[in-house]
Amino acid sequence: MADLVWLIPAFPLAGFALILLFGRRLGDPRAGYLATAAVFASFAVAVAIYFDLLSRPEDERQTVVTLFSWLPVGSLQIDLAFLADPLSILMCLFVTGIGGLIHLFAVGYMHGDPKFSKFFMYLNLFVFSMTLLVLGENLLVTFLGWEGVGTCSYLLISFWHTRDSAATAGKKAFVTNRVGDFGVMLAMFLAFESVGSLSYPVLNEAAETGSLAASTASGITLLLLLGAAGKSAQIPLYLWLPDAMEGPTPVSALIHAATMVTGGVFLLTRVNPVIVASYDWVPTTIAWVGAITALFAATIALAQNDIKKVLAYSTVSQIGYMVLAVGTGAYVAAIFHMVTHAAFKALLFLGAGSVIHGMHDEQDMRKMGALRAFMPITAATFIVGWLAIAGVPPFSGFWSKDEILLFAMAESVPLYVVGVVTAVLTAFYMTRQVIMVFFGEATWTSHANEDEAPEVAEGDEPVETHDAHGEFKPHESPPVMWIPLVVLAGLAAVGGIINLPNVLGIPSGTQYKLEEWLHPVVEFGEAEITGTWAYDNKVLLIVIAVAAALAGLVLAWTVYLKKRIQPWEPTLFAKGWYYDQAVSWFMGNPGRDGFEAVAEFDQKVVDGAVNGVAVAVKETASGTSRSQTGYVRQYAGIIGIGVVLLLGWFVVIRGIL
Amino acid sequence: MLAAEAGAASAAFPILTALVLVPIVGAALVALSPKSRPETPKLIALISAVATAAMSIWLMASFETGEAGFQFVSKHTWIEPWGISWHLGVDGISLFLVVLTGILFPIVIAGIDPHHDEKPYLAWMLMLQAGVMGSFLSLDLFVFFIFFEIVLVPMYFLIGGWGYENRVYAATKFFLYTMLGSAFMLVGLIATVAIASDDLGRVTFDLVEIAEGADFAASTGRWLFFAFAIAFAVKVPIFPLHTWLPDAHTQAPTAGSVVLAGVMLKLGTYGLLRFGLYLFPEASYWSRSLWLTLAVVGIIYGAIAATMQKDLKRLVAYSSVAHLGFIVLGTFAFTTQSMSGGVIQMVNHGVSTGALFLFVGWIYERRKTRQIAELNGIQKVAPIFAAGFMVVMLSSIGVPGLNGFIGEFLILTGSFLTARWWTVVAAGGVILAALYLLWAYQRVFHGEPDDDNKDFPELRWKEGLTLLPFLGLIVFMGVYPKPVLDRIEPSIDVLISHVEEHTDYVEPEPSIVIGAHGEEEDE
Amino acid sequence: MSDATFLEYVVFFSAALMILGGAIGVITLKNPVHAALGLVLTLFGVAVQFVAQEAHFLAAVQVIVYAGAIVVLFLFVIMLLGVDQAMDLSIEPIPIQRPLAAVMGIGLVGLVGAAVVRARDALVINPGTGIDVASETGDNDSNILQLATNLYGDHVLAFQLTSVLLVVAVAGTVVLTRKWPRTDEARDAEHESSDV
Amino acid sequence: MIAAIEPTWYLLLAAMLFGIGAFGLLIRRNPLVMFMCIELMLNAANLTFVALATQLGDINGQTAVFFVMVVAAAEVVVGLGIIVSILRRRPGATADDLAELKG
Repeated sequence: MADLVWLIPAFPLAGFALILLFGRRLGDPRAGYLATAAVFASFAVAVAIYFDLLSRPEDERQTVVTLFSWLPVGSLQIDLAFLADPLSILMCLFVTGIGGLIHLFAVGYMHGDPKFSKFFMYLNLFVFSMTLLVLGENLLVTFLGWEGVGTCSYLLISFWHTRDSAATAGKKAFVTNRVGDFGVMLAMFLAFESVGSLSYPVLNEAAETGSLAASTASGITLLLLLGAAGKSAQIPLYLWLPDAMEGPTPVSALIHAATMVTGGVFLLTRVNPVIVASYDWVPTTIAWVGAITALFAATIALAQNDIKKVLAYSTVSQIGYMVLAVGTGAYVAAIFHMVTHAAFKALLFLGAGSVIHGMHDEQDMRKMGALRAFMPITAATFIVGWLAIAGVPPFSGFWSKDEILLFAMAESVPLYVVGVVTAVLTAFYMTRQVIMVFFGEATWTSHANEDEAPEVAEGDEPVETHDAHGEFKPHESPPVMWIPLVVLAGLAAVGGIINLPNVLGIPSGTQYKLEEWLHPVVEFGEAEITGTWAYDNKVLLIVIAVAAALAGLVLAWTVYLKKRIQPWEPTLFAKGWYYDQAVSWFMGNPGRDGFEAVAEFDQKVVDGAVNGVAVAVKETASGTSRSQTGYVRQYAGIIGIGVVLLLGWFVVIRGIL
Repeated sequence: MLAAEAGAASAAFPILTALVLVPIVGAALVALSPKSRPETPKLIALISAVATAAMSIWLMASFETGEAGFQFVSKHTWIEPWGISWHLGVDGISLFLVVLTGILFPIVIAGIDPHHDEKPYLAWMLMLQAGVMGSFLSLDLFVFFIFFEIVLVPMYFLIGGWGYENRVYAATKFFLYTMLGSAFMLVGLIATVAIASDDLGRVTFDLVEIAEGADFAASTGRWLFFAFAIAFAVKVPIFPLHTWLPDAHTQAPTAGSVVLAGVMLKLGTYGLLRFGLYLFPEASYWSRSLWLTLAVVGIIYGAIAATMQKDLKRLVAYSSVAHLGFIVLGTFAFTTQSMSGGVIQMVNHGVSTGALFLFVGWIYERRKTRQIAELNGIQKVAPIFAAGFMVVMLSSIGVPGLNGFIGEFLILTGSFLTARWWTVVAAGGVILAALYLLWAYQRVFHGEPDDDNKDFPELRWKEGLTLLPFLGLIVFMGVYPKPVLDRIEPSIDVLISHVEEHTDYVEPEPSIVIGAHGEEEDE
Repeated sequence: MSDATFLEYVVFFSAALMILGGAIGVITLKNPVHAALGLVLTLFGVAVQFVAQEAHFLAAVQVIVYAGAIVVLFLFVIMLLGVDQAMDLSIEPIPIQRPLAAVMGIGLVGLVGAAVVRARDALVINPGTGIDVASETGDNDSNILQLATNLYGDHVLAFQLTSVLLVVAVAGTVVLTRKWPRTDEARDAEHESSDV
Repeated sequence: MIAAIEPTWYLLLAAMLFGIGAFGLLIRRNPLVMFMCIELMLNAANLTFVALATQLGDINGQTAVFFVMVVAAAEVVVGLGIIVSILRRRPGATADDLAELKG
């Protein structure tokens, strides 16, 4: 069955091709259902392969399926090959599973959009690329998917390209990602130079057997970290993700929350033996990049008023957790959090989409409030997502976050402190969002007249023709939209069971458990930290985590619902520490001036030299031609002088004659 | 004209000679066709171009894969006392350039109509094809030089006669600049033959004989190499000799730009391989740092300059400077990957940049402007047009799965082995490529169309058909480049061992660990 | 000093005086008619020198063709064009033309003179077959006969070519000076060019 | 004792005549007079030819003079023709006025 792994990307590709050819004929909503079906078909294949692998002994759960030789030049032999192993199949499961749900949601959300079928064409292309990314047997196939998702992300962010902000955001996402890709490419070159192959099994084996020098391993890891920072929106390259919210909301859910942005974490996990083989400070660097990003983004999320921006910064922050986990060697925890995060963040985004849909494209949370009465299903599912991300047990987010904090503690106390503070902040800002949107007073009535322009980023384009003259009233979304919400809410609620901590008395040998499942790929589980203080005090850490979550929750409750404390939302946070502005300013002013200077240099100096030569020749010519006075007598005189000089030479100087 | 048949390797049908002669005959027939029948020139031109294309495809099909040497060799003594012969041959390096030349011309002849004077236009186009073909096929220095120079003339008239507002300036600049380079080459060529005749014992212009038989003293070889290299550097063009290119590209008619980018610039990079590395391995290896540096500067510099262009066509022209920098980088990195990548990049650049010029030409036809500032929102009114442009643009950016990536990746991977830090900088050019193209795309295609652009016509059927081969190649070469690489690689390997023979260079091999458990393999 | 020698001196110097005086007249006289007359004087002087060297035929041709035909042609042209008015020789529009001319003239004469004087002793006397002169052969036509033999013998082809040259020159002159019936266009073009 | 007239004297006379002609050519602006100066120079050459022919005893020198005269005649004819056609269009023109070919 695992030999059929190529079917996983094949279905979305077929969907893409079909919609490309017949999209217009299929139209709205059939194209959407076709795309959804393609993704669910992939999901079915992934499930089948999952059980196939499960049925095998642990050390045989790895199949390489080679389609054809892609780049064979000399010693560089790269195949277009897929690697079906526990990690990639797990990734496929949630990419296609959650992706399918988001597709379904989008059928409702995008209903009425003039480019409906094109949207689903891009979505399918995206899923195709994403499955390539996770299934790749070597770095280059992953890179193919990596760039593919980047391209689709670009296409989808700027889907409503007539809006300048959307077009700019798309471009920004692509270019920023390219900076990361630069790192990935160099990592590939380095890998090829040192091991002569880009294949993961070869590379990892080289790292495990120690034939990969620590310096090379460090180089590869750090370069991949740069790539991961680009794709997974970490400092310093996270800039594009908040802007990416210009895309339609299902895109934000699919690409910019659940799947693509976890690509960096996936890649680092994929080459975890290389990370282990590098110098000791390299994983620490990774951990700190993640930790700082997590905290940094959480502070920004505190002061955002756009419903999607909050979720965007929250995503950056949560991926920071995952990177932190990778850095501390908690690969299982990273993947675990990736899965739970995919569920609850997709849920939150789709919930936000549902709200935006119901609010007729209003995204400013200050113009919402008390919506739970109008959209009960959305509200209920959103609350589940909120509890999950806030880290309230027994919702899924709690378990995965707890595990990350455990490893952070085992690594170093400062990392743990940053993690806990971030957890508090997470609970705080998510509660703030839930209150502003679903509880409190309804502030939207005063904005019933849609004659004013929202001051925050403009909302999604009108997707449905509401009664223009009708009363403004939020409404619940159609079933095609809330069914995915409900399914995702279920996952977000109980997702934690895939990897409950050992402390709860569940036997650790269960083969269904994530840690055991990933064991062939990631051999660095909890055993690594056995004996540390953190390991021995797991329960205490759990209590602290719960306390942190509740603290944030209660605090926000007091501030925003009870209004006992004045909200503290410094502009510094709202503006994202001015980092974006600083970078934009730099690119816009000195950067642009520098570029202009180069273009100018080309025109004036390089081409100037060329034209200068031409002008010099012309000037010399016209200068010397001025000696041609046209006076025949003068010419004759000059000839005569010449004759005299010649004669003088012969007669006087040479003395001939 | 031609004396006795020579060489057992020559095929029964002199296909290479035919590839050169058919366009020449076509050009002559077009020029002689009567005025009273205005449709005949096009018909003749098409027949000639399609015949050439068919022959070049047949050539590719019957090319012996895995064979490194020259194939389909046709060698006839021409001017005996000087050892000049009509010596044509094709190997993995030139094969795909020949094929590209073969198929590019019928497409542009059929797809793009000149605005006036069709007859001379077609005659010049065919003449151009003959010149380019001859340059790629010649294995005789004298014959090569003749074709290399012949190419200039039709291009000069195409730019000067069918170009845009500043065409005469551009055409003159193009001609004089390239001629200047060629003057160096002519001197170098004669000197090479004269000096080589000492080693060989007789005067000959035969490339293979000189390259295999002559052993130039180091300083002599370097001087000669630079004489050749300057001509090619202008043609490529390598920074800082590139400024004729934006002018020529911008002012040339669409078909001229397509051909210029598609095959003509490759005369330079091809020349560097064939008449630089092959003839003067020692000198080219010795001067590699210079070329690598210029190549990298060209990549970054071209990209930056492209970013700031206000004219869409100039932007694409500067992107050519950057892309050709990659080819030069690959060539002078002296590894199998980088040089194969360089050759395949020549083809890929021809396809993607050629297609970009097609689009710019169509935009100009519709809007009578190439200024980015005057274009906007085209994607809304012409989505298919925009989608086509998008695919071509992504190929040019180097998105994996499309052809542009293959060449760039191979070049960079290979050159990382021998020229690590140059490669690191060059890889930065990949970021810039995304920047300038996406920014231009955003300004031209995104946004709401204003009044001038809201009636922008959608892609027409004829244009779509013209575009189709390009798109097909873009995808095919990106997904399955193996057949192409398999044919290129043997010739590259031979070239590298030729360099290794004449220098102390040894191609680095990555330390392979496949199947070698835990053992450091540092051979 | 014999009489013959004395007479030779008289002839030489008086003829030289004629030549140089006429030449100076040509270049100094403002009126071209006077200059032409100076030219006639010079040409006669040269003819006298020819006679003094026993080149009788050439002397005759000199008088007939040069002094007769060519100078008359000059005078005809002067009269025809009516350019016989005096010209102001005190102005010189081209800077340093006169010093240049002076340097050239003096340099030329000086250097050639110096060369001639220095080469005087090196002159080879009579290495040729000799020139037939009437006083020695007794035949009055001997010079003419010898010249004719040489001309129509060794140089017959060149002689033929001179006739071609003359025909061409005549035809060319006719073409040059003939008044063509002019079209309006040509007249316009001419106006423009003369305006420039 | 006064020596016989030497060929050198004729040569010196010819040189002077040539110098005067050349000088005149440079200072006179009237094309007709310039032409006359050329004739002076030609005559200087003829004088030299004849002197040296006598000196060397070679009749070829006199033949050369004959040819010079023919060519001079032809030259005068054509030259005067040109002058006539120029002066007909631009009456009173001097050599300096005919400077259309200046750079």
